[in-house]
Amino acid sequence: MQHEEESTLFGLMAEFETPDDLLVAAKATFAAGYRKIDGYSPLPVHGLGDAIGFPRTKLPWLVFCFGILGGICGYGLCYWVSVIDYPMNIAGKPLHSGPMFIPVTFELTILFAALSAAFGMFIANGLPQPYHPVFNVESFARASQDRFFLSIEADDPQFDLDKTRNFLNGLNPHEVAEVEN
Amino acid sequence: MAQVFPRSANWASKASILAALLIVASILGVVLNINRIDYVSMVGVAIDQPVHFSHKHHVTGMGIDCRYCHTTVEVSAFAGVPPTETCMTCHSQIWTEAPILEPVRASFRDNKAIEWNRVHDLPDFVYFNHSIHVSQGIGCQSCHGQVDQMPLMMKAHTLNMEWCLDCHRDPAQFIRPRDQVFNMNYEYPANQETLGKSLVADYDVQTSQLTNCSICHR
Amino acid sequence: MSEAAKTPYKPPVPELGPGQTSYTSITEKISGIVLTRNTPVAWFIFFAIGFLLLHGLMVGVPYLLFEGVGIWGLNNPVGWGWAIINFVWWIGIGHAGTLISAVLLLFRQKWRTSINRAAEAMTIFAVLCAMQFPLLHTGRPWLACYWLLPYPNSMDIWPQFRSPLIWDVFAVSTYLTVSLVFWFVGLVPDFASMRDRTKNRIGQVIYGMLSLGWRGSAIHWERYEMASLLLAGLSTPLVLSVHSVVSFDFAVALIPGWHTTIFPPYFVAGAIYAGFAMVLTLMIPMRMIYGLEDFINERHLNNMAKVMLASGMIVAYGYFMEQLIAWYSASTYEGFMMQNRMHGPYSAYYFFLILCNIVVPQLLWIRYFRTNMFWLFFVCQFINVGMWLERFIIVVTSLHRDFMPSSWDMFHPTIWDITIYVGTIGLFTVLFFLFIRGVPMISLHEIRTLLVSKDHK
Amino acid sequence: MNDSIYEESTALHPYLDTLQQRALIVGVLGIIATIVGYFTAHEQFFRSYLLAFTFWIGLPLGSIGILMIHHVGGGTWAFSIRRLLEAGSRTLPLMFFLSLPILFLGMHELYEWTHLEVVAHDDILLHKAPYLNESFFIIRTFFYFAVWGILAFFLNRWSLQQDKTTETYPTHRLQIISGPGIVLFFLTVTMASIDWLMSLEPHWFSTIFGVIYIVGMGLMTWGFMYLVALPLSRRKPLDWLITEQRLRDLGTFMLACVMLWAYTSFSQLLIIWSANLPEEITWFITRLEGGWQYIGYGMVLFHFAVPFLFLISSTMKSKTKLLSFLAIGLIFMRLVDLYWIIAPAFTKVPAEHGPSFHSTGITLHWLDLAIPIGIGGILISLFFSQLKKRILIAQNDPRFTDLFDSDKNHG
Amino acid sequence: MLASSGCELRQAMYNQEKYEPLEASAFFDDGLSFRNQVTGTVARGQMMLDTHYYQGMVDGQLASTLPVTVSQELLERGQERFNIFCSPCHDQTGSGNGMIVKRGLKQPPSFHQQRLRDIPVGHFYDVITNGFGVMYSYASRIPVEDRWAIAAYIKVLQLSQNVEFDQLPAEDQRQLQ
Amino acid sequence: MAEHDKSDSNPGYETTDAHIMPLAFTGLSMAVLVIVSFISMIVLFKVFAYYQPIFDDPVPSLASARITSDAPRLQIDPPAQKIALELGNKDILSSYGWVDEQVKVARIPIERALALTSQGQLPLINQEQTAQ
Repeated sequence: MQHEEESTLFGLMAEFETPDDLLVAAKATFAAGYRKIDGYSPLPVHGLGDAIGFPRTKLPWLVFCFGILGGICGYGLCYWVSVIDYPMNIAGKPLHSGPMFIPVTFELTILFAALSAAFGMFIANGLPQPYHPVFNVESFARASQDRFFLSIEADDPQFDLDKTRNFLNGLNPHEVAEVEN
Repeated sequence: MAQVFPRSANWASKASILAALLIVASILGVVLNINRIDYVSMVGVAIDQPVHFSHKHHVTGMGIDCRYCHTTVEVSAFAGVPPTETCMTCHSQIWTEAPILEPVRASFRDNKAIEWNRVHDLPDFVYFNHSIHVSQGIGCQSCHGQVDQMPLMMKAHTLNMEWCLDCHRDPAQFIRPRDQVFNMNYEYPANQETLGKSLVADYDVQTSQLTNCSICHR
Repeated sequence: MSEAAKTPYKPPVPELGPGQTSYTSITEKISGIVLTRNTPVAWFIFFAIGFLLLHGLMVGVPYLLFEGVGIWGLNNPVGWGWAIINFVWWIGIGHAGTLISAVLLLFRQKWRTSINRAAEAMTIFAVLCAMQFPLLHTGRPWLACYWLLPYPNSMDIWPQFRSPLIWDVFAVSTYLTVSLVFWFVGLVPDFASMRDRTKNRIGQVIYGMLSLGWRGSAIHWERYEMASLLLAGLSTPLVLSVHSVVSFDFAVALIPGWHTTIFPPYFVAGAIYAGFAMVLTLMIPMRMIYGLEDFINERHLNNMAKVMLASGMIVAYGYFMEQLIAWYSASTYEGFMMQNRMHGPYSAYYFFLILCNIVVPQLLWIRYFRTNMFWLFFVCQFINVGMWLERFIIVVTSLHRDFMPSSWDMFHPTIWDITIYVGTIGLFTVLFFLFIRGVPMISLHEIRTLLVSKDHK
Repeated sequence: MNDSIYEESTALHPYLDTLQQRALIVGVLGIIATIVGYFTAHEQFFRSYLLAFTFWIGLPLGSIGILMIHHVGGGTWAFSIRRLLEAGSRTLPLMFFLSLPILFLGMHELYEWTHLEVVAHDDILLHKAPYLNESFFIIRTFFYFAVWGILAFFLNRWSLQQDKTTETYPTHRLQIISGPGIVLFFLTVTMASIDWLMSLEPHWFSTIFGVIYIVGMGLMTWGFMYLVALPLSRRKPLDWLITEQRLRDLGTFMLACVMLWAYTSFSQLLIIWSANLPEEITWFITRLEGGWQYIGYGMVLFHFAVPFLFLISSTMKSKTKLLSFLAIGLIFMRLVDLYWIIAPAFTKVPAEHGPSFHSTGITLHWLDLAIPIGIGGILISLFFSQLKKRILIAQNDPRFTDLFDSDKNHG
Repeated sequence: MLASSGCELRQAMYNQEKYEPLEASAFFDDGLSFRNQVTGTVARGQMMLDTHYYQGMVDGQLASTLPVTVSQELLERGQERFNIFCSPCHDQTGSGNGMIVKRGLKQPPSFHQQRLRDIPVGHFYDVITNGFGVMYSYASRIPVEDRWAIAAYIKVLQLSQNVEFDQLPAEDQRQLQ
Repeated sequence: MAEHDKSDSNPGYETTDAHIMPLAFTGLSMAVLVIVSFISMIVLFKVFAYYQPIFDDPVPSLASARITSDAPRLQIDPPAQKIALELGNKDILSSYGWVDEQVKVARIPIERALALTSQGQLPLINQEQTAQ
């Protein structure tokens, strides 16, 4: 069953030449009630996320939490090692020598936060995903070079092959292509 | 543009990342524990010896005290491996024909020491003193295990530094009355926690110094 | 002032040269360096030189491991010789990359886009070179992991968290990790471009794997930009901390000449100083070899020279404060150290250092020297040497005359000091040229954004 | 455009007058209290006065420094508050007059090294005597003010010149003077911080001290500029220039200063604390006992942690009310910071022989608040009166035109 | 970095170029790192001129007195050492039925025979020092002080198994009745 | 190979399949066989055991005489022997008793003897002559 469905159509894809065209088209598409849409561009297009109705990413919160976690781990590590597990009098410093634990705490805060930023982004984006239906479109190779694409996916409730194609053609694209699944 | 990758690449890529993580984790696990496994630490492994001397037979069977052979254990750093003469004290009379004892007799005849292989071989940068442990109430058994039950000698503990420190940080866990040091069947009382503390105080064990580097590394 | 009155105001040159007008041309130009254009002869020459120098490391390191650190010129008062000098030098060089990619991103300086990829690569390679020295200095690096890393080892001992050397381990390894991650994150969309441009099946697979299946989705870009911004925000304090921690290696000790509170900011400034000099040392030839005049133009040179000038003045401020407080403190030891530094056996080095780091770079006040490639390159070489000398002066002059005159000694580097140092230069060169050969050396997707703002103009 | 901005600037005068008058009233009240304090608590007076002086000089000096950085580095943020900064820099003469009481009345009360009988028995002070003596101190202070005055004079003069001509040479001159000017500025402010603050405890020294002082001044100036820029952003002619983004930028600069302050202060603490040398650590011992440590902890919390957490979030940074509270808090914490540097120097346990470093305990005198309020009121009043003297947007700066274009696009 | 894994594995410092007690030596012909004293040398503390103490002899006769002061500690020490070194053959009562004897060693005489009760205490010292019959010398295993302690203890052991009722204090007499 | 070629529609794998019923029948019959042989072996052994004495030679008289003691000659449990010895000794060493009540010679616990002799209440040897 599912196999059958997948093999038919992923959606329709319109090709544009400039980011502004894409932005305008995306806004129009969203306004027309389509929700399962996505834009593809070789560079980040400001406002495109808003235009296709993507809410603000929660990534900063993740990073903040991981940063705090890293800080706790860093200070906790220093404290546990130096005070609890391996207490040793070094240069007459108190076992709990706060200022000297700060550098490691700081570095681990950064490390945790930075790793969570990068990997959080990849995971949230579902990468790695080497295979994706959009790659089936012949001209899509230029999505990473100099062209801008807008796709409306077939499982959008409003999707209707002919109507949607007409709609996309109305947005003055360079080309509209069917995306095989 | 054609697809570069087949559809299966999607799960394969994720699975391979996961697998790589797992492999790294397991390698780390091995590295962390390599010194703790018996293969490396030789715990429970009987090293081949020129004579298959049985502590079990001599101690449990014959009732010979540790100090009968390891005569210097109470007074020096080194417990002492008995000279052939000690063996021959009895074995000049009994089991005189036993082939298993031929190396002993040969050693006695030729005045050549038997070359025992060390079982408890600490690194050379570790200074271990038997006498202080014995006189402060650390039983033989605490480090060497149930030697009286060992037909062939083997390590009972890793002798890794973490094992040493386990006691040095809190000797009250293992300390026993002095007259029980050579008792191979000593059982720690239920109130070892309190008893240990009082013994540590009685024997004037300076716990604060026991983890100084120079206590063992001199 | 009269000259100023005559000089008319010159508006800044745009970040992107006139030759680049479309996304297509940018993509072609930059990816072509890797994919289509013939590898220039200069590449082979530089690579060969680097590969030759790399043998210094190939020979030096095994011999060092076999014989021990005694083959170096270390002696009793000077227990830290070239190893720490080279370490600090390399780490310092690394700092420019992060500064360009992170700090300038936060300050929305668009000129950074054409140099940040190469500068970050330089950071990573420099940190790799740097890391070798403390590791090799342990004599037995294979043992070093339990001295350096806190893991539950069978000795039940832990690194000493009150030691700045452990802070160094954390700082440098965090720095390397975060730099690598940041670099890779920046590369992912470009790998996608490469995947889509290459005709070679193997290239498609390799770039395809590296690009993680990037398809430039708008949602992805949203998260991607946020992640880049966050990484930049995190890298900025990180880069400050790394050289500060390196400076703590010295400052936390009680040696006169090391123990001074200005060290952290002064080291950071020195690192940026040296790093920009190295970036320019690399980018000026790159620009010529690959014809990148559109991407690296007068504006970039000018701005980088300005950054160098600013950081150089902070370094000079550090020197000045050291001198001033050495006198002001009325400490005999500080005073002697300064006297010895200036008038002792190493005074020639000291004054050459002043020449390299302070006197010559004063040329950069003049716009001509900031934008003339030859002179800029010339000044950069002085700074590269001068920053190495600075670490030499800090390490050697502070140590070689100990508190006890009976333990005074001079430091003489051996052939192995030189071999291994030169070897790391070789390693750096080889890695850098491999990078140029296999990876787009200018960030494609970020350069494209320049075109957007240009369109709007 | 020039004309309309002139009109709009003039139209703003009544508003600025109100602010100026209010500040003046507060200032006069504070000055009266100050004069009362001079006669009732003579010894304490100069301590509090030094606190107020070193605190408020941050405004003109910070303005000069930021102006020069702007001229060297450019940046869109700077044009929006350039006239504010220039007005700030023109308050410098007042601070010069306010420095005279320290030089000619209070030096002996404040600085141990002016006591010749102490110096004669102290090898370290004898060593420093060529530098730390009364006449050289006075000469140096005059010199600093001369340098700052010259910088401020030309920064203002050429900026005004640029208003009147479309040729670009005044801007170019500003750029030319600013580079060396920053160098001179850093050196003189560093020396001034050594003179005014570090030599309160003449045995102590720290090479980073000047940097900490400069960063603190920057923080205070950014905070002050935010507070002034915020109401102006709702009024013509600056309403379109001081956008939300610009205000956020000011927040970012506050964040940068907060972080730099934490970084430099922590570096100083860590290096001195870990080395534990008797000639250095004593300064911290005085300040980390007898109740002073709580001020120290408070600064970790309110001079760094809390503002840091608020400022890293761009959402929080957009909340102007929150940020203006934060700016007030940070300016206050700057005062506390200086208080923590100055006041403990006078609370040492008297010792028979040799220097002592233990603190007798925390003290707070009403003058410690009254004098800063008095001086601050006068200074702010002067600031507004200076602000009125020029139109509020600098004209004809060629860089401004470039950025203004891009600004329209982003806006 | 790879090389650093397993970094705690044995290294050169574990076996340094120094001798531990009883370690074999490749340097000396006899293969011992332990050096025997050169014949004829007398080290400090080896000037054993006190024949009573060191040889158990007084005027060429076995000493009938102890060269050490009898005390509770000495006797307890003697008891402990006796149980360690002597009891395997002599058993703890001194009857000569120790475990080793049960395994085939020639039975030593019981201490509780009149001949040995009457023998001077120096005899026991002498036997421990020099051996007797099939008994080996224990001189290398038992220090002089301990030998006297054992000798004294044997005397007490003999006495405890053969004491005249009249000599006992009243308390013990009560116990017997 | 030849067989493969014969089939025109070669699916690439073996098409024939095993028959279940004969296999099951074989298994079942083997199981029955095993059970039957076990049972018959039990019976057989019982029979042998019953008749064996009849075929054996008569037992020599020494054979029964040789088993004189329950204690094995090999030391099966040396520790027990050791403990027994120790306990016996301890008993002797810690109790009062008469060696010969007639001549009033007794034994006393060793601890007591140690105490008495060290306190001089029992004459050990002539201590006045002790040297040192």
